[in-house]
This record gives sequence, structure tokens and C-alpha cells, in this order.
Amino acid sequence: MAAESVNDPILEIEELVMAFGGLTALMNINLRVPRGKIKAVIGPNGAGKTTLFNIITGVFPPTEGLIRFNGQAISDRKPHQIAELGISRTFQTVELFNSMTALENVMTGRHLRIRSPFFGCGLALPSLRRQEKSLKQEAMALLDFIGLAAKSEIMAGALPLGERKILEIGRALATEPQLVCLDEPAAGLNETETETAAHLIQAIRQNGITVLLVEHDMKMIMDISDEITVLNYGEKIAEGTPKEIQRNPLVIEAYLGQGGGFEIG
Amino acid sequence: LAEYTVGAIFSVTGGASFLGDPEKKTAEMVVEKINKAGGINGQQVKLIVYDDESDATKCNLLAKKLITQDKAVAVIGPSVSGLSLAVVPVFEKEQTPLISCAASYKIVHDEKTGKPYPWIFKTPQSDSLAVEAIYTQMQKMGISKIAIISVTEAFGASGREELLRLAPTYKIEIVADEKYGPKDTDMMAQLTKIKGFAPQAIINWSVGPSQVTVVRNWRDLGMEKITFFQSHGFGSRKNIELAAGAAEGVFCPLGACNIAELLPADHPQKQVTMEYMNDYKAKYNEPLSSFGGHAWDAMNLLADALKAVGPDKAKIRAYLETKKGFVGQHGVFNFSADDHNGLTKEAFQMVVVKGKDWALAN
Amino acid sequence: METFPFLNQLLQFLVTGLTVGAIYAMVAIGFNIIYNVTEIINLAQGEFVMLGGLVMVSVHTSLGLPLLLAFPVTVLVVTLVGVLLDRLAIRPIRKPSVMTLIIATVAASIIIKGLAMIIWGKSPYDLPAFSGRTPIDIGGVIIQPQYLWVIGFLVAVAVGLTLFFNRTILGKAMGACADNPDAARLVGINVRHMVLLSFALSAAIGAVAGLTLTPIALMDYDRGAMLAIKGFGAAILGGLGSFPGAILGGLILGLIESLSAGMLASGYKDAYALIILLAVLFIRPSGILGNLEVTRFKRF
Amino acid sequence: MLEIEKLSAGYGPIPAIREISLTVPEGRVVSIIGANGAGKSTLLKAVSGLNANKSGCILFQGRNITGLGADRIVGLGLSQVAEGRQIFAHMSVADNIQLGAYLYYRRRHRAEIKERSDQVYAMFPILAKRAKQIAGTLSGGEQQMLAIGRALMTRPKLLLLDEPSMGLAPIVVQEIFQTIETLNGMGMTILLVEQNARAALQIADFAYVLETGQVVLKGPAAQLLNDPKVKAAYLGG
Amino acid sequence: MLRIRKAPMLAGALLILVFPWIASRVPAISHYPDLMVFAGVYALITIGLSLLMGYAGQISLGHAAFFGIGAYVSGVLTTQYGVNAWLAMLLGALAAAVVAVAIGAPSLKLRGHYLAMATLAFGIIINIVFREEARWTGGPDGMVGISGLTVFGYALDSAGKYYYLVWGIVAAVFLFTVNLIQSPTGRALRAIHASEAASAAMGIPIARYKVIVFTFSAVLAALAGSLYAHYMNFINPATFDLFFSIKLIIMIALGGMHSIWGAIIGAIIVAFLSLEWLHYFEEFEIVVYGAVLLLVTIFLPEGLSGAPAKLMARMRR
Ligand SMILES: Nc1ncnc2c1ncn2[C@@H]1O[C@H](COP(=O)(O)OP(=O)(O)OP(=O)(O)O)[C@@H](O)[C@H]1O
Ligand SMILES: Nc1ncnc2c1ncn2[C@@H]1O[C@H](COP(=O)(O)OP(=O)(O)OP(=O)(O)O)[C@@H](O)[C@H]1O
Ligand SMILES: [Mg+2]
Ligand SMILES: [Mg+2]
Repeated sequence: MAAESVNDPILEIEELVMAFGGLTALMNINLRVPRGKIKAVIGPNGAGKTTLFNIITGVFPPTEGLIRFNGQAISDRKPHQIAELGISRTFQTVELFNSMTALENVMTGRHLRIRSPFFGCGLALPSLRRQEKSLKQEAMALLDFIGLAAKSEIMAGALPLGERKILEIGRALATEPQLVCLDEPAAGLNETETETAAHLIQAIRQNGITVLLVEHDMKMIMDISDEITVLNYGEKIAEGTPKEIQRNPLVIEAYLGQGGGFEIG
Repeated sequence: LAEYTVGAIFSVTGGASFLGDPEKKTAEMVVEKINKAGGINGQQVKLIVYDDESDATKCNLLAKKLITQDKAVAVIGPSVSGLSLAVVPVFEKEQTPLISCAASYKIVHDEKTGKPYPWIFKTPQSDSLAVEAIYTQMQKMGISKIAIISVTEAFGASGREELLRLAPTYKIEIVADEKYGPKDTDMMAQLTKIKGFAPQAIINWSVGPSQVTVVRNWRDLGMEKITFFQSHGFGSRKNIELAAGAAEGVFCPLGACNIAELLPADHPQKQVTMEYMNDYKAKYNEPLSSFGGHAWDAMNLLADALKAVGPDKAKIRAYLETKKGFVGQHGVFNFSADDHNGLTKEAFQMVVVKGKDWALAN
Repeated sequence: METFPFLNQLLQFLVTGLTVGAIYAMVAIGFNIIYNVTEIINLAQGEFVMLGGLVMVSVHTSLGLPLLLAFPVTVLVVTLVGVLLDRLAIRPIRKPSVMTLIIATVAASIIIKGLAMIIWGKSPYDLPAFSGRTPIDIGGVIIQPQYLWVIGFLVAVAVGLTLFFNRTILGKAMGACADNPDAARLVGINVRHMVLLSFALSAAIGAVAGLTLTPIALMDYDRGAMLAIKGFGAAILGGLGSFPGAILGGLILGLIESLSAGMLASGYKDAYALIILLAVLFIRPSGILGNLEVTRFKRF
Repeated sequence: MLEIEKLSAGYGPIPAIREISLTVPEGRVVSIIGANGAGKSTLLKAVSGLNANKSGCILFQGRNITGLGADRIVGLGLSQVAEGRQIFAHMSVADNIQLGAYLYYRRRHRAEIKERSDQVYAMFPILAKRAKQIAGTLSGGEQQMLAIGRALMTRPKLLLLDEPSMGLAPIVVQEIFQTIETLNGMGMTILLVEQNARAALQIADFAYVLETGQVVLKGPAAQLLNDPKVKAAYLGG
Repeated sequence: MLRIRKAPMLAGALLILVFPWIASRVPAISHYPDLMVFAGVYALITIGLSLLMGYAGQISLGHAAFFGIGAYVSGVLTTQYGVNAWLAMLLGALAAAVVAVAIGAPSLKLRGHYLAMATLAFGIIINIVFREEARWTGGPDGMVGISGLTVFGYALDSAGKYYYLVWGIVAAVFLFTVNLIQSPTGRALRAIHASEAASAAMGIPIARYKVIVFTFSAVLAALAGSLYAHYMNFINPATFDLFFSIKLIIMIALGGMHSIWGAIIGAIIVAFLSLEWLHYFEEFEIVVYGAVLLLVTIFLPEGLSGAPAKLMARMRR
């Protein structure tokens, strides 16, 4: 594992199958996520994108198949163990800690990088108090990075959707991931807000974090992703650069429509 | 206006309210009568009754409150054995007489010294006496192989303990030892099991609705040939009525006050029991429950003591310890330094249900 | 002494277990109705059963109404109590969370119990059995005829309710209220009416359970809690919200109690039943017939 | 068909929308656009009766519905597809659709109900495939389709749509907008809230722009589409 | 909401400190310190329980069992094996911890009503053991003669002395818990309550945290049990039955689920209501008790500890 190089994919998925009772949500999926890139997964509703995220992050174990992260098999890990290894995520329907402030949400994101011994916490040991102070500073810095510093003391549940989505990304970054999985970060955002989100995602990549992105906003996908995989009814139907995908007739038929995903109405 | 303050703690509500309720009513009735007749030594008696709700914590608190705050010279109650035990340390420490209205032998028996706790007395016949009365009757009837069934409450548990302890003395073999919960709706399973052992008799030890259900189940299962004995907890005619005919032929040991009318005219308790029965019916318009009789005994004992020695705790204690020949509802009491209950198994009459009423068993 | 073969004994245990279980099942069904509409566990369910018995005692024994008339009157009265419970204890709560609502039902059960104590006193009451007390003897196995009534009502109620909730639009609409009250209003369902209806319905069923149980085991003001707990256990064991589950859960609990009382230490019979309940939950966290997928979406 | 006058509504003491007036003429498509948190959903919820914390006046077909609850308003023919996919998560897809017809579910309407649900299934074929599945396990997009389908089952005369395209595949988004046009063509009046401002303005006759709880701009949709302020704020630079 | 301000804390501490002195001057309430001992015992349990329920969002209807385990370990060890009372207390807490881990690990995977039933069942089973194992526990009658506590030969044998012991422990536990809530651990607990899916994705080991908090609350309950047993010198199974578990929930609901203050206030209020004040209503007592509970639930869904804030908000308007 010491030999892991920049060219090795950060995440490899081999022959992944996921069945829910009679329904096969994913069928023999093979996928490689290159290190330091933005990889997009697109596909019609119900294609299995969120399911794929859920399996990667350990929400449920796959029916069959193998997932390797940095060369290490992770398909039998629990969600919190996977987070510890360096994979973080957001949710399709925002899952913030609504009764906590924006700042606390981000601080909670850092939980696995800090010490929290039960008795130490109860006794309020000085070392833990110092840790708490620096934790607050780090979290503020991160809020600043995502542009929500001004909202740090507002309850997450009271923020408008666009900011909730951004905050969720911020919380995911707080875990110091090597790979973040973003499930439809632009859904419910208007075009201007979508652009802000796109910039943020690019900035994340620039910080050396790999991004796995699910999104239905084609403008965003085509603008920022390096590589796209297309799923349809649980099967991979195409893979390639944005340009190749846009021209792929299978993808146009199943997903993009004649407008190429841009023209509507 | 000087007065004698007497405390009482009963389980007026909660699981043991069938004990506490008549006890409270009786104690109040007795005091009212005393005060109407001019009190004791010209002093009115002030009775403070608290309800422990069958809760040990509350009982403990109330005991302390009666002694320290209300300045009661003596206390009667609590209604159940468990709670009486719970407050024994309190009365011992505060050196205040307690006359318990609960059955367990342990209340007046300190295991460490083998003698009664100095400050604790009790009026109900110990369950050991009830057991002896039943076993004596069984010997008369030639029964030696029995099954016991009891409720998983303090009453049932201490009865069961005595049944098991005294069986060898009376050469009785217990072939089955079953239990059921106080709120159970059905005891067919336990009785079916007992039926399999074919004993000559069954003894049930419980109070409340479950003792009626168990009799009904016994009859339903066609087990009439196995004689059924109830504990003294069955001492209310209401139970016979509730059993809807199923109780016919059931034996049970009862104190005199249950069967006042049945007692021969020359019985020493005939007068007091008849009087109590009539007073109670007149005042509360409900049939007498024998449990109230324990409070009658306790209250009247205390009244005698107050009359004799006045409101002095130590003197009351000493008086009670030497009291002899007190004619009460549940027997003629003869206390001594070694016996703070003062009764023998003769305090029980064995009766049998005949045509919806008690009849003295021979 | 006559001999009593083991097989006969075993059959008697089974019959006893099933009949006791039938009562638990009736209570469990009451839980499920309110749960299906509100996701609340109505801890006053046991009090409905108690009231069923005691009200029947008053109208039948004291007022002297004939059985056939006393039955509907009792059910009506208890249903009214259910309606009052909703109007006075559930609906006024401003910020209802499942927890506060459950506490409200606890409070209500305390109040109902207290009032019952004042009205009927503390002693137990009996009712005449619907069709006499002569036990039925089937090859040495004995059933009280009253139990046939319990089982009969149970089957009728369970079948009726299953059809009602799964097949009729009103039943589905009631279920929709628990699922998502806002969405329910958006399709025109009056959520308050549905909640009221659920309380009324489960009170009625509690009443039926109570008035059929009383001739078997008597009734007093203090019975509600224990019945509620057994019924809750049955509902959970079978899977909350499922009527077949309630029956299954009730019967299993009854059977374990009776078999362990008959064959093991009877003092521990309730413990055996609960240990089995725990074991089932550890293996199937949503009960025997409960749907794990569905539980996941529940709020509390 | 719908007239709103000086409507204020919110969640606490401070209203999220303030004194909004707005008209939706019969047979038209009216769009509302605005940034996140501008109060669009709050407005729709106030109209459909989900939010009772409001003041002002709402007239639907000339009738004052301000004080009515959501369940009454639906019966009048005003139906909402709410934000956040308000579906019955633990019921089957088919039951969800069926409950859409709750208010007129009678034997004599059986044919109509069948026809409507067939239409819905034809519009969203995937729902037909998933008819027996528990709605909570549907994918996000499928849930959105179900919510729209269920609202259509309520026989709406006026349909309020809150971000119907959210989370849907581009091809479905196209379909949805086509569907809106079709429904409108069939005579249904539509009030549409969309983040996809361009598309919303393209199919609408008239539009309002909401900012921090107030209407800041209104006019024919085509005109707003070319408004430089709108372009800068909502159509991406 | 979280910051525990210094002023009310000091005021509370002072009040607790001088209360016995005040009570001793007023004959009508001279027995209140005695009541406060029990209130303190209850508070010890409710603090842990409110951490479990209000913060971690897990219900338990079985805490009476842990209360009982502490009491019975203390009782059995001191009466039958002559173990030192303090050591017995420690062993009681240890026993509760072991049981809590064993039962908590599988149970806490359950949710909502299912968890409620599982803990309820556990509580009943333990209570049956107390009742049936009469050799050790004295059966339903209970056990007598449990020794009192002594400190360096000085017997804590009156309400006044025991009061300071119990409330001293309550204060320490209160401080510990408040620190905990404001630490990363507390944040993790609230996160779990808000969204398990998101907490797991943030690397919080949910199962471990749930079991830790469950165990902590069980240990507190056991400690309370030991204190109870050594004070009463008597215990019986009925004290630790499921109705006491429900009473604990009522205390927390009355006081306010989401605050540690609430836990203490709830414990005091219920102790005084059920042990003292309500008996004036005689047979209407339980009706009044139910009505009080219902009224609080209706008008103060956040519990009594939420009342001041509500009052302030109303006055500001
Ligand atoms: N727990 C489950 N049980 C049964 N079926 C499920 C479950 N979870 C997902 N599915 C089904 O699996 C399929 C894939 O769902 P998934 O959520 O992965 O889709 P998706 O690609 O994310 O779609 P969208 O773009 O609409 O979010 C869907 O048809 C869904 O109904
Ligand atoms: N349930 C709620 N409780 C308190 N405040 C709320 C609630 N829902 C929304 N708000 C607040 O009300 C304001 C208006 O919100 P609304 O949801 O109506 O905006 P919107 O225009 O629909 O935004 P979006 O595009 O994100 O859907 C926002 O500031 C929001 O934070
Ligand atoms: Mg998805
Ligand atoms: Mg909105």
C-alpha cells in the first residue's frame, strides 16, 4: 500500500451487484475513479446512482462484488469506518443536523479527527478545551472557504436550501476526505447558485480531493467533470469524457433527450 | 385542648387497597366511637391516617413524618408485610411503638436475636398459624399429598414459605409448587400441571380477584375430587359470590370476625365481633371485610394502653408487652416478651363453603 | 385417583395458551389502530379494556339492561371516552412529538384509572358468561365457553380491520395520516377526523375485549396497565401496525406463558415470554410480520 | 381564477413573505421565480392551506379560502405538489395514486378514476413498473413523479407546482414541462415555482420575481426573460 | 440553549446548600430534607436518562432495573457477605455496567417503540429475578437490615447528613454531564439524535456511543440504587418495577427532555408530588397527578425547564 502512486485509481469497483428483493438496482458494475479528478455518474431516475453511493459508503453491503479504496477492500466496512478511511459524502435529500448551528455541523464533521474520551470530556480536561478552541477555528476557516462564515451561528434547519446544500458539502470536507461523493449538489438551486456550487467543487479538486459527483444538471456536469459514467437501469451503458458522452446516442436516448440536456420546454 | 395523637399508615390505594381501605374505615370508626364516648381519660383521640399507596419509599417517609412532625405516640399499620418490614428500622430507631396490621411472622421476629423487635407488635394471625390450621385440618381429613399454588406477591410468597417450612412437621408431602401473577387472567396451565401429579388437595395462597379465578379454573377443569383450600385471604363473602358457584366445598381458615353469626353464643369473641359487624355495616353500608378487624384489634389495643398508661411511648410498649386476655376480632391476645403477636392457631376457625355461605368445618 | 396422560396435559396447555393469547391479541389490535393513524402508542389502551368490563357491569348488572342491549351501550360509552381522550388530551397539544403524545396517553390512563376507582371502588366485579359457565370438554381438554366468544370476536375484528385498512379508501386514508399528515391534507383527508376515528375505533375494540374478558377473570379498576403491557408486547412481537401480527404476537405470548407455566417454573412464566420476545426482536428488529423497510421511515 | 391580496405568511412571529399580491388568470401558466429562501414555497403553502399562520386575502374562483384548511381547499379544485416530495413513504405507489382520488372515491366514479390513473401511469411509465413498491424506497426522481401524479388524481382546476423538475433527469424534465403545457392546453390553470428559471419563463404567460418575501418584479414572461436584472440574477451570467 | 450559565448554577447550588437549614426553621416543612434525599436519588437517575433520551434520542423503559441492580447488589453484599458498603456500591455500579453493555449492545439497534418494548421487557425480567430468587433477595417481601453508610467511622444516619452526601454526588454528576454535553462527545450524541445516517457518514461510531451513554446512565441508576438501599435499610422488588421506570419518564417529561436542569427539576417535582403534596387530594390523588401531567404536556411541551424561556418570550412580545 505504500506503493500507491498518483496514477492508481483512488477507488475501484469490480462486478458490483445490488439486489433489493426481486429488484436488481445495480448489475455487474465496474468503475474506476481516478485520483484527483472529478468523476461524474449520471443516469435516469432510478438508475442506481444513489444506491452506488450507499454501497461505497457502507450504508448497506453489496449483494456481490468488490470495492477497493486505495487498493484496500472496503465492502465489509461500516459507514463510520469508511469515513475514517477517507471517504465522505452528501445526501440527495439534505441530511444536516438541523437542531445544531452551521458551525456545530462542521465541527461535528471533524469528529473523527479529534479525541473525545468519555471521561475526559466529562471532566473538561484542559487539553480537550484547547482542542475545542482550535477545532472552532478550523471549522470557521472551512465555513469561510465555502462562503458561509456569516451564517455560522444560524441553525442549519433554518437556512435556505441552497445554503444547506453548500453547508453539507462543507461538513463532508471537514472529515478530511480523500474522496467526496456528492449526490445532486445542484438540485433545487437556480442557475446562478449552481455556478457557485460548481466553483466550489472545482476548488475542492484543486485542494487535491477527488470528487465523485451525481447530478442531473448537465451544464454543471459537462463544465466541470473530467470523466463521466452513465448508468441506466442498474447497468453501465457508457463511459468517457463529457464530449464523448454528449454525443453518445445511447445516452441521448436514455437520458439526455434531443436537447442534449440543455434545451428544455 | 389536650389530645392523644395516634398515627396510622394503610395501603388505602394501590395493589393492597383491599386491605388498607377497610382498615382505614375501621380505625376511623373506632376512634369516632371512643371520642363520642368522651375520649380516653377525658382526652380526645386524634387519628392521623396516611396512605402509603403500597409503596415502600412513601411508607418510610410517612412513618418518619408521623413520629417527628405529627408527634404521634404510637402508630398502627402498615397493611402489608413488606411495608411493615420496611419501617421496622424506623420505629426501632425512634423508639416508638408500632402495631402492624400485616401477617408475616418476620415482622415480630428479629432473626439476629431470635426474639421480637422491642417496639413492634402485630395483630393479624401470622401466616404460619393459618398454615398450621390448614395442616391440622388436613391431618383430620387424612390428606398427606398436596399441591400448593401461590401468587407472586408478598402475601403469596410468605404464605408459600410457611407452607414449605411446616409441611414436614405435619408429615405432608408437597408434590407441586406453582405460582401465578396477581393480574393473571387464567391459571389453567398451572392447575393442569397439578392435576397431572394427582394430589389429594390444593392450597391456594393469594388475595384479590386471582383467588376467585383460580377456584373457577379448578372447577372448570373438573378437579372437584382434589379438595381445595384457600388461605385466610379468602375471608370475604364477596369472594364466594364472585366465584359464581365454583367455591362450593372450598375450605379456608378464618378469624372469628368473618363468621360472627356462625359462632356459638358462648364463644368469647361472639359479642365483640357481632358489635363490630353491625357498626361497620351501619356506618359504611358495605359488607365487613375481615382485614378491617386487624385495624380494630390494633386500635383498641392501643386505646387500652393509652387509658392505662397515658401518652408515654415507653410505657405503652411495656403495657402492650404484658397485655393478656385482650378479646379482639381475630382472637384472644396474650402478649409476652417473646411473643408480640399473642395468638395461637386456635385464633383460626376452619370453615367450608356451603350453599353460598361459610359453615364451620368439623 | 384417575390418571391424566401427558398428551392431554399438553393439549390443555395449548388450548389455555391460545385462549389467554387471544385476549392479548385483542389489546394489541387496539394499539395497532391508533398506531396506524398517529404512530402513537396509546398507553391508555388497557384502560379502555378495563372500562369495557366495568361499564358493562353497571349497565348490565346494576341497570339491568339485557345482554344484547348492554353490549352496544357499553361499547358506545367507551367509544365516547376514546373520543374524549382525543379531544381533551391529544388534540390540544400544540407541538406534538411522538414522545409528548405518549406522555399524554400515560397521563390520560392515570386519570381514567383514578376516576374508575372513584366510580366503581376498588373491588373486583363479575359478569355472567354470555353462554353459561359449563365448561366444554373435548376429549379431556377443557375450554370455557366464554373463551370461544373471545376468539370469535378476535377473528371477526381482525378480519374486519385488515380488510378495512388494506382495502377501503377510508382505511388507507387513515393510514396515510400517520405516514405523512401534510400529504394527507393535500389530497383532502381531514387528519383530525381520522385521528378521532382511530381513537373511537380502538376504544370500541378495547371495550369489546373488556366485556368479554370480565366473565372469565373479573374486572377491577387496576387491571388496565398489565393488560396494556401484555398487549403492547404482543403488538411489538407481531410487528407494530400489522393485524395478523397482533394475533400472532398475542397467541405466541399466550402459548409461551402457558407452556412455561405448565412445564417449567411458573414463577418465571412472564420472564420466559419476554425473553422470547427479546430474542425475536434481536433477530427481527421489526417484529415477526413487521416491515423493516417501513419502520425505517417512521419518525419515532 | 386565483387572486391574492396582501398576503403575509411565515413560521414564527416574523413573516417569511410580506403583503404579496398576485393574480393567476384562468387557463394560464404563471411562474414565480426567486432565489433560495425568497419565500416561494411559503407562498404556495399559504395558498394551499398547509400553512395557517397567515394574514391577507386569498380568493379562489371568487371564493375566499383564506381561512380554510388544506383538506377543504383541495376539494375546491386547488391542488399542490409540495416541495420535498410529500408522498406516503410507507405505502405502495398504487395506494399513493389511489389516495389522490380520496375525495371522490365512489363506485360511480370508478371509470373516471381508472382513466385518470391510466393517464398518470402513461405519463410516468416507471411508476407503473413500481406500482407495488413501497414509495419510500423509490429513487428521488421517481418520488417526484409520484407526487405530481398523485396531485393530478385530485381533479385539480388550479395546480400549484413547487419545483417539479428538481432532481429529475433532463429527459424527464423535458417531459414534465411538456406535460405542463399539455395540461394547460387541456384547460388546467397552473402556478409554477421553479429554480430552472429559463424553462419556467419559457412556458409561462406571466411571471413574478420574489426576493426576501416580496414581489420585486412582475410582467409577461417573455419580457422578464430578456430583463437584464433577471438574466444576471437567475439565468446564470 | 446549551450554554449553562454560571448564575443559575450558583444560585441552585446555594439553595441546595442552605435548604436543610431553612427547612429546620419551618415546622411545616421540617421533614422536607428527608424528601429531598429521595428527590436527589431520583435526580441521579434522571440526569443519566435525560442524556440518553434527550440528547442521544434513545428511550429506555427499563431503568428501574438498573436502579434495582445497584440496590440489590448493595443489599445482598452487605447483609450476607459483610462487604463494606462503599465497596458494595462500587460493585453494584460495575454489575450494572456489565448488564448494560450486554443488554444495550443488541437492544440499541432497535428503534422507537421497539426499543421501548425491549427495555421494558428487560426491566420486567430483572424485576422477576428480584422477586423469584428469594434466597438472595428475600423475595417479594424484600430484604431488611441493610447497613447504613459511614464516613471514617462517622455514621450518615439522619436525613440531614444523608442529604449532603446525595446532593453532593448529584452536583458532581451534574457538572460532569454538563461538561460532557458541551464537549465533542455531546455534539456527537446530538448529531446521532438529529440524523443517524449523516452521523455515520461523518465517522461517528453510532452503536458505540449509544452503548456508552446507555451504560453511563445505567451506572448512575445503580449508584442511586445503592444510595437508596443504604438509606432505607430496606428494599423490595416493587420499588424497582416497571411503574417506576414510567415514573422516571414522567419526571423527565415534566422537567423537560432536553435539559439536564429539567432532569433535576422533574425529579424534585415528581418526588414531592407523589410522596407528599398530592395526598391532600385523598382519593382524587391519582386523578390530580394525571391532570398535572396532562396540563404540563399540553401547555409546556418542553417541560417545566422550558417555562422561563417561554415566559420571557411572552413578555417581550
Ligand atoms: N431499499 C430499497 N428497496 C427496494 N428498492 C430500492 C431501495 N432503494 C432503492 N431502490 C430502487 O433501486 C433503484 C435505484 O435507486 P437509486 O436511488 O439508486 O436511483 P438514483 O439513480 O439515485 O435515482 P435519482 O436520480 O432519481 O435519485 C430505484 O428503482 C429504487 O426504487
Ligand atoms: N419550517 C420552517 N421553519 C422556519 N423557517 C422556515 C421554514 N421553512 C422555511 N423557512 C424560512 O422561510 C423563508 C422562506 O422559505 P421558503 O422555503 O418559502 O423559500 P423558497 O423561496 O421556497 O426557497 P427554495 O428555493 O430554497 O425552496 C426562508 O428564510 C426559510 O429559511
Ligand atoms: Mg439518487
Ligand atoms: Mg421552496
